[in-house]
Amino acid sequence: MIGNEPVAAGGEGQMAEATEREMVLNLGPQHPSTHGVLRVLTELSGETITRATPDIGYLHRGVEKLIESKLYYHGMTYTDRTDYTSAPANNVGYILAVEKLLGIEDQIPERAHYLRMIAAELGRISGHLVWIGTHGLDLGAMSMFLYAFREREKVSGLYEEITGARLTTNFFRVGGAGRHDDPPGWLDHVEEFADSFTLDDFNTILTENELWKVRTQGVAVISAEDAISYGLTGPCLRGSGVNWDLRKARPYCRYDQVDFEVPVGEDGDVYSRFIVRLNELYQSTYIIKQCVARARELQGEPANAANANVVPPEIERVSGWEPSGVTGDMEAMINHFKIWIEGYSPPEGACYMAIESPKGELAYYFVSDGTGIPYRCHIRSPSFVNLGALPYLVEGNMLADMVATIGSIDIVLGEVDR
Amino acid sequence: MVDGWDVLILVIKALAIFIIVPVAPLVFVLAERKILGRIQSRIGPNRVGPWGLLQTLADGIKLGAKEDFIPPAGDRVVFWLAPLFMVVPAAMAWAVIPIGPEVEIGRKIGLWVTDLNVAILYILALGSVAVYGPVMAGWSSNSKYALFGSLRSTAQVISYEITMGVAVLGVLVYTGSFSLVDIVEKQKDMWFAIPQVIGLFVFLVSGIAETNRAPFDLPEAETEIVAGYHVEYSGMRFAMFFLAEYANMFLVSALAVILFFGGWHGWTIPGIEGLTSVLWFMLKTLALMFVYFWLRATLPRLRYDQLMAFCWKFLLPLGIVNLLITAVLRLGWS
Amino acid sequence: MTDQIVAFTYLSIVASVAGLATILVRSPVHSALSLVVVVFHVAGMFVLLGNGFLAAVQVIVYAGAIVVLFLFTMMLLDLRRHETERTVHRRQIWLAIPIAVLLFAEVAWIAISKPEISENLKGAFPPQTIDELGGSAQALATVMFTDYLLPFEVASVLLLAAAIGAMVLARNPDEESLASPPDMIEDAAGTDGSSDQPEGELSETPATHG
Amino acid sequence: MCVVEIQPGPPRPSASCTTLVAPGMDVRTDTEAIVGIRRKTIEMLLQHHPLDCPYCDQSGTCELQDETFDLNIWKSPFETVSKAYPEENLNEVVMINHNRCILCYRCVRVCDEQMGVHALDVSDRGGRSFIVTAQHKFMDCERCGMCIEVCPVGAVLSRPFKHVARAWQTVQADSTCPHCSVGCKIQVESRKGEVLRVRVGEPVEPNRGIVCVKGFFGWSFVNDDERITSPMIRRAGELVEVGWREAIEFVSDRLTAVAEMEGPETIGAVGSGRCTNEDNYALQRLMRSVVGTNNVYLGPNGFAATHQVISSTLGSEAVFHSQDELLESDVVLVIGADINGTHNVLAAHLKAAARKGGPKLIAATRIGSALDVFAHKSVRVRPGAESKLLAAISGEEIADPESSVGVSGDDIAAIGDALENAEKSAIVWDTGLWTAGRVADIAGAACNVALSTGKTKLFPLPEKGNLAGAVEVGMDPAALPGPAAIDDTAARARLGEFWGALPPTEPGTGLDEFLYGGRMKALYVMGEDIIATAKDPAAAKDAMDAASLVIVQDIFMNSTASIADVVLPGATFAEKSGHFINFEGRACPVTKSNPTLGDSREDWEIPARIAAQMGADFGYREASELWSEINEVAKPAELSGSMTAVSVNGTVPPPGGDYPFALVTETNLYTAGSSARHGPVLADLYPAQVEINEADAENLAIEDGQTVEVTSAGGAVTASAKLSQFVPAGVVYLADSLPEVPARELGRSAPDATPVSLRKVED
Amino acid sequence: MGFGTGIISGLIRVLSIGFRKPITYMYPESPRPVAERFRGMVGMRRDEVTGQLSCVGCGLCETACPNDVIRIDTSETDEGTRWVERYQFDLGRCIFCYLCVEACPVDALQMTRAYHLSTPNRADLILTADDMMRMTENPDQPLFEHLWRD
Repeated sequence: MIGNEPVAAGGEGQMAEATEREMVLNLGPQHPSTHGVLRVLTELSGETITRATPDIGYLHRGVEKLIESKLYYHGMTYTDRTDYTSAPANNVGYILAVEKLLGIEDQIPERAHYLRMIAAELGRISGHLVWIGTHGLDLGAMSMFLYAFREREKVSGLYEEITGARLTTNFFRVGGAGRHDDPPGWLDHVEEFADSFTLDDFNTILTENELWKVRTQGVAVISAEDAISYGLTGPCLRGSGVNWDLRKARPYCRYDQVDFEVPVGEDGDVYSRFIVRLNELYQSTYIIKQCVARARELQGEPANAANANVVPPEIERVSGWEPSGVTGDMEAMINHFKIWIEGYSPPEGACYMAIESPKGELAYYFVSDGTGIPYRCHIRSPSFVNLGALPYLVEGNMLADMVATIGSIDIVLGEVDR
Repeated sequence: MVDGWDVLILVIKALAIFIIVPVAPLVFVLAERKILGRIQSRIGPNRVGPWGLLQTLADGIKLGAKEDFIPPAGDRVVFWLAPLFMVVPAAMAWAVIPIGPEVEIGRKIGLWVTDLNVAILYILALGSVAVYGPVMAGWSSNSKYALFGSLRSTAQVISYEITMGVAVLGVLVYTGSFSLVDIVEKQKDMWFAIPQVIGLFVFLVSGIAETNRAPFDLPEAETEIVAGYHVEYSGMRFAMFFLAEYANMFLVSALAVILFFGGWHGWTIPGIEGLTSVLWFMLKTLALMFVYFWLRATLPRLRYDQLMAFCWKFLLPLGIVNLLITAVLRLGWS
Repeated sequence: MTDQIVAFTYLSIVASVAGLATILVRSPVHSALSLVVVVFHVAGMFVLLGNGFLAAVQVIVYAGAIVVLFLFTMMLLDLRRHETERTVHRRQIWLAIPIAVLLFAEVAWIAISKPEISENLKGAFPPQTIDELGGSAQALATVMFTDYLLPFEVASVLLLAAAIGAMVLARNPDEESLASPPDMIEDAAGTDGSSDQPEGELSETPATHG
Repeated sequence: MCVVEIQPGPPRPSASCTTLVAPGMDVRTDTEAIVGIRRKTIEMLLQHHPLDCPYCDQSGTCELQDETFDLNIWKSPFETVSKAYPEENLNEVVMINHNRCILCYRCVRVCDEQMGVHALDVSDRGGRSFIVTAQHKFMDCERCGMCIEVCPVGAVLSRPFKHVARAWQTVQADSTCPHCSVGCKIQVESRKGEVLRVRVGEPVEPNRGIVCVKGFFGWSFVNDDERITSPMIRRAGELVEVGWREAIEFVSDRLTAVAEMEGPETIGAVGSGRCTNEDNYALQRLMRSVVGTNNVYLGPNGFAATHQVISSTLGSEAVFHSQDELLESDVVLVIGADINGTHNVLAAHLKAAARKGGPKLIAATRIGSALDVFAHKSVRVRPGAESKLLAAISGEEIADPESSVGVSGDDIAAIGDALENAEKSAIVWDTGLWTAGRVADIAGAACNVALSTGKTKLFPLPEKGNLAGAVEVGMDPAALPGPAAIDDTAARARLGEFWGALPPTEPGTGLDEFLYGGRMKALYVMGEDIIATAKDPAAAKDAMDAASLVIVQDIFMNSTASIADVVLPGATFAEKSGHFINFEGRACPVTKSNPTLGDSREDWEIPARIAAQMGADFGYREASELWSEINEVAKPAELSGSMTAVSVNGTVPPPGGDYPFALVTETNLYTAGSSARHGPVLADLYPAQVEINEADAENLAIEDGQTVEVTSAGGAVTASAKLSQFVPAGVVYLADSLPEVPARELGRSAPDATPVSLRKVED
Repeated sequence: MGFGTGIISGLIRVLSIGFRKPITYMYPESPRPVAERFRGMVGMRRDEVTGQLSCVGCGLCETACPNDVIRIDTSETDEGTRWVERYQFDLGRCIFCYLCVEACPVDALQMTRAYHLSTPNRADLILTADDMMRMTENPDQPLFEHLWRD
């Protein structure tokens, strides 16, 4: 069989062996529906996939190594770029991990927690909206993409209001919400969005569409046992009927204090993963509403930990000649300098902090040698692990199902390759 | 007898087709983009010319200016010929399409180039010739994606040709003539869409499938096989594929109007019956074109095996059943 | 008549050249494409003879189905690498050339020396008769479903038997055990290969709607 | 923050820095009270501290910042009281910002206790204390920069580094100062490939956390614009820049051709005490194993001969002793050059030790020295009579010591007695330029002293950073790496194993014979200016012109390089890795902190590449491979000395007649070879000048700064005059290595002690 | 419900969306308004007194930048104060993370809403403090105005 040797890009080789019935097709790395630069070495018999081998690394930027070569606060800018569809969720994961490493989880003010939850859930909404759009587009329902992005635009607007950025948010800082917390009116806008958020368009056009069901039901089925043994997390796991959500199972931030349900599918096929994600969108809006209410109650409380070794002082105290007239403060100046020059130095040790990102279990594993630069950083990215099940999922299915399957496991190559 | 006027009129008609076939797609492409834009809550082309009207023209100029790339490992001659096989049948079919009744401008002039008595067969024949475009393009590109596209396209077109033929047969049972003019004339009182509603469904589905449009756009499926058989084409050659696709859509729409929607028949304004007839014809055709765009905006694409199963297991039996019913009804009538 | 002579000259020359190309070009795909050209021009001759129906059928059947299937198969098999192989059948040439010359001579002799034969060959349906019957399609139908009904039906059954036989022969016993849909050609021929497809609703619809 | 709680002890916090450790002490450093006191202390310090972090050069390395941060102080309970003293530039290199000063007095103490200079002091008391200089003139400052180094905040600052870069942005590399043979460990800080400053870093042997002005400010030649940055080949009389491939091919082709046509013995190479062991080793290996000649030399220096005299007299073990042995001696005799100028860090250690009641320091220098203050006895020896003084000390009868040696007989006897009676004694002398022509005499006389006392250790201080190492790796026509004799079979076997080729059996000819003997056809000079230091520059230049190939590998375009056929750009200490061997025989690592400038290469790499081009690939990929090979190969032959007194020749006759002054020329605090004159700081600190005694100046009506002409029988130089109280009457002091005032012009091979005359030049 | 109702309701929904108002912003004629905190190009505050850049050259932004965007060369003035000789901002490397703005102890760096920053020439993207001050004062003006059409 010719499939044992890698074959160059799809355009090059004519069918290799006239007498053989198999052919190797390179799906990617430049392909409209591999969600980036995934390359899948696909062995086909007719249109049926006999074997699929994902080949990753085309977007490898060495994020882990970059984080290991810089201060902790530098590392956060790279988390924006792993799962770029839901940057705030990644930021939150990174920050929680560093805080755990520093041992200051308990010092984080309530309000920061709720703001983080709002941001993370907004990230989930924005990530899922990208997914629904591209998934629809992959299967030919092109308007979905625009509708999804129309909705996502509102989330981006909310990002922009609080962080200033629409994609690479780089928001929140270790120790709290950072120099800026929520601007006035932001909570109102978030609530407005959460109230008005609807998936009617998607339900009407996709969920109940027979063609969509035909394309997704019974495709790429994975049983609960297999899903667990492949290490699937997030909607991919829940689509197979496993009720496992880190927000419930290992609550972080204040997820144990909000009420929400974990949507679980039944069939483990593309369609049930689709349904799970759609329901998660609703749950996210529900969580957001509760968080907004709590954040309102906490309005006026500090959003940053009272820990001068981690949180830089207010800038007014540093720069003595602010128009506000506050005189500069030597201690603040020194703290400011020390934090920005040396960052924070967690005690020696290691920590693993996992959150439920839109894609699944996103974890940061840090080893600290006591300096301001992480000795080791590993990102357990859900996309990478979930992608591992792709060969299993698509085997025996048709070429077109590959596209549906890739869409349904919702990978982001920035996260896969890191 | 043939005189100079006849020749002149023929030449004018032929020229009209030569103009319509390339220009209509330009309009349709723009219309499609505008309609898709509105459906997707956006504006669509709005930069080139007023309201973006010159967008397709600009695209055409851009395509014309592009490098004409031929894959080095491909088959040059076949690669070169393939787009012609797409465009020429699409244009040739228009020779038998009547867009209006016979009008009186000094003399009786039929608003068609020729009224073949085997027009339907002629069109079906051209349809089967059009298969060669994707086949040749896909094979000569020497690319796996292109080959996949051409394989899909071939199988799809051949299969749906059959269902289309079966759907047309129902109409033929009513008319007893292959001539399109005859068929239209027979619908003066009632559109065949009413007795032939199943046939219409089969015909429309087959027509969409024949033209490789959503939700049957598997041969091109960007998200699966990138662009199918024309993945290696660029510049003017690609433009010809593009042109042919819209010309074929236009053709199928026109054919559907002729076969099922009474062609040019409609409420006419006395005095300018010819013009209103043509307008009716165009209106009906454009409505069908809109359906094309509408479907494209909405529906996900079928999988290959589902497409085939749909054709052979559903559409073909349905068409045959329709034919049987029609035949029985006709026999019963007569 | 002159325009007919011009058309005939063009059609016959091109058809002959394309026919030669069909057997002489090295690439099977080019060969098949040449065959398409032949088919088209022969169809053109039918039109010249006033039989548009036959012309259309010629194109639909030969160009639209048979040669396409040829091409389809060739593409799947990728015969391109045979292009470079030189296979000269030496012994056949010695036999083929004399036979070809003989046949050509025979036809020429008949055409030239026996005008009455060629006159008879014009057949039972001169253009006038066809017109009377209401067109070539009607004429053909009339003959086929009256005088020649039995041979026509026998030929149909024979073809059906041949088709079924081909399917049975071509079916790979291993394929049945494979969880994969069948080859496209088989699919196009209408066999059901999607039994082990995921339960799509479309595949079920004919039963309920048909 | 030395506040600790001591039990048993006073019922209040004690200062750990002033409390002696006693048995049974229970010292607590982290009780709440103690931390609270520290916090309050810092808070009070910060009360007066200006908001200068953004533009303070210390921020990032500021200890006040560190303490504030570590103690979690982040809000001041006091109202800020700003001070607004102007910044004060104390001299060319040191400035002080009193506002930032936290009055820790470290600068005062390091200057006084460590460096023995005491240029800084404190005035007033308590919170109004003030760091001051003597009469605001900062007299006696040796510009060592230690006050800058020890200042915990940004109060005492380096002016050359001021506002140049942020301390935390620099990249640090531990290296070794190349300027003298103390081998001080320094920390080179650079940023984006440019050396910005040098600091001391961790206190380790041999310098124990201090450096001198040469180490602290003497790096700027590294960044100099005049560096050679690409290989050059002479074409039609002009040096043309070429690529390395071309240069290497050219050199190897020509060397091969000369070796074939003229014989390998017409080829020679000169190594340098400024280059690392690795560099010298690679060069001599190229010559010995590839070219096939033993003609490898060091430039003019005093150490090789000293080394030879001592090892043949007292045995090879007597050459190197550790610094500790010197500082633990009871009596230390410093003779000849002022080691406070030549080897300042060693002198500082000596001064500090002497001050703490360590060795009795006897300074028998030719000019006044900073050692005098700490010396038990200090005498002025007449220039040229140093070996005679040593001879007298060892017991030789000398007539009229006062006039011939310059030291009274009583003093001589006292020194002799001190050495004789001491449990451990040492003689320290610099083997630099001043010994030229008299190296063996001085070394022999010192040996004689050691033989006569029986317990005196000799500390000959090599002048350049790695002369000791260059000798060890065999830059000697008569010695193999080790050093071992050329016919040492064991050494030859070791070399053969590593080299795959044996060095020639015939010892090479001497440098002078090679240079002037007329047989020289090709010469490879690495890191030396042979012409400038030659006995007869004109003859040397002629010889080089006559030779068919002169290769110069250097960092600056010196007089030898300017007549070379091929110039190859070498690297400075900051740009290469390797090892220096200091006066103790200690290997001091040199670390590459910067990329090599332009196309230049680490020096060892160039001979290795030439060898590879000539068909003998050495296989070195990095300097560490060379170093391990050197450690395997260069095992010194154990020599037991003859232990018999060496005959010592006479002295240089005293000046008189037309040339009434004696010329003293030695390396001083601010000079360190010609490269150190490149770059801004060091050269600016000591302009080219002639130092003369104030009384002599008055006699000759010379005022400070006037141009004078110094004339000897051999030549004349002009320079501006500087009146100095350190220079004794009858002596004219001219520092070594001033390119503008070359002392060698006054006496080619041995300028020191040459009789000269002094004349004011009317402008 | 029979087969096809989902398709038909989807078609109707799509059509109904087609009659809504498009959400497109006609950029650049009527660009989308940006939020107050919008992180556009990093700007530099001009000192009110001297009219020069208000950067004191402390280098914190250089350190805080994860991407080596900023390079500051400082020297000493005749008065002995720190003088920012060159403030170089490589926009081509900037990822708009705003760590530099947060790190600036004297509020010299500020967020601007400037986002018209494109140029076909990579070398143009290396900006000086003058450019940055210009962007602070007039963020709506395109950075490379001479390349800006319409």
